[in-house]
Amino acid sequence: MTTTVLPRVNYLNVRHTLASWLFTKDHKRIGLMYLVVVTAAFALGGVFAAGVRIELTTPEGDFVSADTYNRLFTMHGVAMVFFVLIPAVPAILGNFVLPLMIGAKDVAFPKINLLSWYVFVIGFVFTLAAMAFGGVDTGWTFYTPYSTQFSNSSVMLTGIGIFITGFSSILTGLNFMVTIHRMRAPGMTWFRMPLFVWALYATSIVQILGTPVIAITVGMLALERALGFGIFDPRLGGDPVLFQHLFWFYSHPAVYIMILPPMGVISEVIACFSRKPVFGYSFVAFSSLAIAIFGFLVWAHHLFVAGISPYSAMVFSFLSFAVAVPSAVKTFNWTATLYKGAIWWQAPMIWVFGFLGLFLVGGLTGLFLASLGLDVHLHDTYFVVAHFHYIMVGGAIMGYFSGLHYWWPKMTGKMYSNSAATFAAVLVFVGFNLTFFPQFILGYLGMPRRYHVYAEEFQVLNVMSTAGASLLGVGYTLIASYLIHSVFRGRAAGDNPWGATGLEWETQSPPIPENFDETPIVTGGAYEYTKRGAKVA
Amino acid sequence: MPNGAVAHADPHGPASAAGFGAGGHDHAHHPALQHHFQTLDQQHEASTLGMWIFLVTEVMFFGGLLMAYLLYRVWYPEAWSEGSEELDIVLGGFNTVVLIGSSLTMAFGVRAAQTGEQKATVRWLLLTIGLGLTFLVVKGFEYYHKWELHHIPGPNFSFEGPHAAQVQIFLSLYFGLTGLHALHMIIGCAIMGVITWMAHKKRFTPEWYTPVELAGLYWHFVDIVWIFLFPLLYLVDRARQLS
Amino acid sequence: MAGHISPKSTYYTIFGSLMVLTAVTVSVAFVNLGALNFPVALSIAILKATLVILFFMHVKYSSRLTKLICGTSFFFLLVLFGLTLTDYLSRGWFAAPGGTAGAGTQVTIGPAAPEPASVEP
Amino acid sequence: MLSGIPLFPEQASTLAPEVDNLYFFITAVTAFFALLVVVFVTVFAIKYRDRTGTKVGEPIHGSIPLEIGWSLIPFLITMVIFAWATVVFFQIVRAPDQTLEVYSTGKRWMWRFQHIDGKSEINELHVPLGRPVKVVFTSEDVLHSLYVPAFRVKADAIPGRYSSIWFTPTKTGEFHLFCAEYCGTNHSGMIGKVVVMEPNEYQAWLSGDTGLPMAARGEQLFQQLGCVSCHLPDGAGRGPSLLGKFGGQETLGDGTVVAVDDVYVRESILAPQQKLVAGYQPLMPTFQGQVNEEGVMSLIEYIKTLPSTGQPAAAAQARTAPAPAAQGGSR
Repeated sequence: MTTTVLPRVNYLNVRHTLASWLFTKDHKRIGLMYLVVVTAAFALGGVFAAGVRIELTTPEGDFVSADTYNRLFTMHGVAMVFFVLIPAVPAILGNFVLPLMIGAKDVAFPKINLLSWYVFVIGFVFTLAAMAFGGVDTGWTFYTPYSTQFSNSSVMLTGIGIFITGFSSILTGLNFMVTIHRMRAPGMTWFRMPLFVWALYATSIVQILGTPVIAITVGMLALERALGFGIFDPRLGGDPVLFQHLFWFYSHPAVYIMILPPMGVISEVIACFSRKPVFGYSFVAFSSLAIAIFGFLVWAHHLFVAGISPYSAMVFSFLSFAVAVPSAVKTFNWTATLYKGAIWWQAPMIWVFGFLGLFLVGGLTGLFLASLGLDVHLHDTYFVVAHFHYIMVGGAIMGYFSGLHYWWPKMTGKMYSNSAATFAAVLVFVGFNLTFFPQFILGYLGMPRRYHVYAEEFQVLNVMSTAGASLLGVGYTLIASYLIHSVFRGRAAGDNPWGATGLEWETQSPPIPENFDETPIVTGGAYEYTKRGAKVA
Repeated sequence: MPNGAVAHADPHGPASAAGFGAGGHDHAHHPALQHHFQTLDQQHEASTLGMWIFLVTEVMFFGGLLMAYLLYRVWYPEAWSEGSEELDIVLGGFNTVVLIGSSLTMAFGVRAAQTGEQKATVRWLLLTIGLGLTFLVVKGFEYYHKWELHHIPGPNFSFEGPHAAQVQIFLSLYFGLTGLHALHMIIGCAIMGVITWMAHKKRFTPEWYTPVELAGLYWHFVDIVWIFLFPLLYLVDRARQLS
Repeated sequence: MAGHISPKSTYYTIFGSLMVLTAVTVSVAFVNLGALNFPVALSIAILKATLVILFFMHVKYSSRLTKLICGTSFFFLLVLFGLTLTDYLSRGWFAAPGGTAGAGTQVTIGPAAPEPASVEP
Repeated sequence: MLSGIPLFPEQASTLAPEVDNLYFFITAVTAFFALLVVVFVTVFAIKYRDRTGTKVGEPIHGSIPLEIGWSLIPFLITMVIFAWATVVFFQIVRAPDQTLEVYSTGKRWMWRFQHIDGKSEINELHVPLGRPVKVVFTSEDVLHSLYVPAFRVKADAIPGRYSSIWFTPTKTGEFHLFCAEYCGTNHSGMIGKVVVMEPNEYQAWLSGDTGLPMAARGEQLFQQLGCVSCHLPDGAGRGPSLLGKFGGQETLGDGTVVAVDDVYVRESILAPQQKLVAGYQPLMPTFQGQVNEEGVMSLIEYIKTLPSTGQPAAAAQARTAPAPAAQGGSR
């Protein structure tokens, strides 16, 4: 093993000027630049969430006005979905480790990679401008005709922001897909690739095929709102439900953009901290592809009570159940990976345990919503809110933090406090359950979502939810503080603090600008823990 | 080393998984070879693959509008018929010929680049741009005519006919689809301008002409879009009016 | 670089075929084939697009991966159209008894009308 | 602390137990699998814990039988859920034959209910116990959704379309009625209550201060808008006779056959050129802007009452046509 002092030149200290960051083509630096913007968006979205939760502590609607409340939950959704969940794992972690994992010097198109970041930032600026001009109140789903004819908030600016950001996502997906096809090191065959790479590949498929459709749908919405074109306008004979079809054609698969990469992270971390190969490697790999492709066939389960044909609802319900199977396969394989492992309870693994528990609940409650007869009652209630937060926060964000903790020593060369990280993981897990589990009950009791004022009998559960949310807030702040602390005061991590396999651990921490001294040649599978693991650095 | 799966070796080694041809560094670096690629072939394959994937996104991009077109055509065939009667089949047909012609000149442009005929490359590319601009000018006349007739959807829209409301949907989709297509043409012409300039500066050789090839793929794609738009918008429901 | 170089004659042949097909599609548009007009026009367009893709875009001489990507885009376009149409085409099938349409059938309305005073009792 | 919190809402319709049984079944199945995984993860995590981080796990790569098993078994279980849930769904969407119909329109931010007998109410819906009720509704502006949790029914109100929910109340009392589809500022204020009454009390309530029955209002409109001048009962007018048309079928000019239901009638009033009956000229003007959603519903209700032969039951129907000018000025 190499030394523990920060070694010679690395991608961080090779140049120090601001311009060297703003014009960098280094995928590692771009990953960190995404980290900064996404963290800002996460904080912003968190503030909006706090506003929502404070309002809902009492049933009366006495903290903010109805209009403000509507803007708060809309902007929470917009910030979190488009500027946190979708870019978090692919654009931050994927950018940083993908070329390292496959032994490449960079992604296939470094300039386009930088362009994606700028496009992302420009989209974010537009969205921020929309927020500054009073925000938007349509819900993140922008359903017509409210968004086209009735809302008097900044729909256009937000729409432009989302339209632009979509291209960042497309370009990232394109870049990753070409990188995986064309940039693998000698010997890195498809079935030697780490499962995170498979997950990113599957994600790229969704980004490439789905994102253009939301872009054009938002475009049509803009034409209708700004110029008076009639495409979804019921006054002309247009169908508002068509907007929902087109919107969810992207936005349901988008859920897989959010969850597939964290699933890949989980495979990496679970293999590393169990010291054994992932159980059923090819099944886990192919289930990622299956989820990506079948994910395109299920969108109308968001429309079961929206006025679609009951027969069509039947088809979509069936397909939705079918897509549950590959997710179940993944979960069973992860569980089986633990069997006869040598399980090392380090912080990233604690996050994985949290992920497994929360994703399980999120995935299984999906079955309730895929069930036609039950969805009629549950649709647009807090049950849905709880379900997707279990997937997106319990799944995607927990997976993201697991990956961030796992690769943090590689990204910064520094190690954070393991006990603080473990404590934060437990805190977030508890806080999360306290926030969102009561919402399942609220939903079945019939509390509709997006309600500013609600019936009094729902108050106790809402107070529990708000209490949990404050724990979550403390947890996330704690993570930010010890991670930032580690950058300045943390001890050097060493090249491979976890004793992990994988090419990214073969190079120094932080890596040199061109990743490897010489192109590695791969001779074996991704998780061959045949020797004793490395000592803790 | 925690495991034995990875061995460092000379990059000129025999194993090759993804286009790392043996001896990639044997000759001097081609000026167009970027540092993170091993060989020009690898770089070329990456670029064309990237272009094809980009075209997939383009297909889906038009797909959303075409879905709206399809639904409302099924619902309102009479309005579609009335709407397509409003479009000028002569200008549309002329533009179709122009655009397919530009695809031909583009194909010759790529071919000239492949065979290293620098002058011919420039000539064919200029011709392609010329045809593209012709298309845009004709399109502009069509739009202007619609504007005069108040056939642009929106507050000033006016249309005489039993299905005026649905005709407005048709014309909305007409402007959406052809407008998006025209935007692609404008971007295409700009890209072609740059490529032509590069060709003029003798940047391309039979070993490396990737930008010409990529521009060609894009240009042909835009042509294909029009191949669908022309019958869908101008032709498809005309016959209904004849009966 | 191992790009395929087609003879010029191929390009002229393809261009000629495209022109002929354009002429055919325009003339067919003036013949009333009833329900067949749309499928015929679409088939000719697909044929033309296929020629462009195979020869002008060299897909005929390209790798399996390129062919796969090309096919994928049209497959997912069909998914978008096909699954959306499962809704729209089956909406009319479901009519609850008593003459009330179930969820589904489209009707047309105008702007929200002012309450006609005369209707009030 | 939790003792005061109910876990599921009251069951107040015949559908509610059906939905709840499904809910309990899925809860049981998913809880079983959740526990299974949690127990395995916990046991493995503790049993195979290695505090040193230096050991290596057993290199197990997988097992095909296990993979097939845990793909197939969940799939079969989800198919059971799918089948059951679909059966329940069709119960929810398919109303029985004989229902008490109530018309409703949603607009920002209130629900207006119109009973056939003429009574109308806002944000309150009175219905009798034990009788299937169908609410047919639409929206005048944006999307809304009519949701009664105690009945486990919900459907979106879409401008330009009719939706319906149906239920048979099994309990008297007051139940929440929500708008479940986000509709703007006062979305959470677009709420009300469903009041389920004993049938005799309901009758008493109905006969209290009441307006004109819907069919009679429809008849009034039929006169006022001049419909009657063309749609002569004997079919000799410029438009087809409407006697006995409702619930039947009509052949259109292009040969297609349509069912004469509320949607068709509504479309014929607002966009008459869309589906012309065979043999008639496209003379009828649109009544868009002259009659609101409730007026259309009243007209439909009136047309429903027209018997198939002879004179209409509604006493004052067989009047002579009023001045044709009434119809001419309607564009």
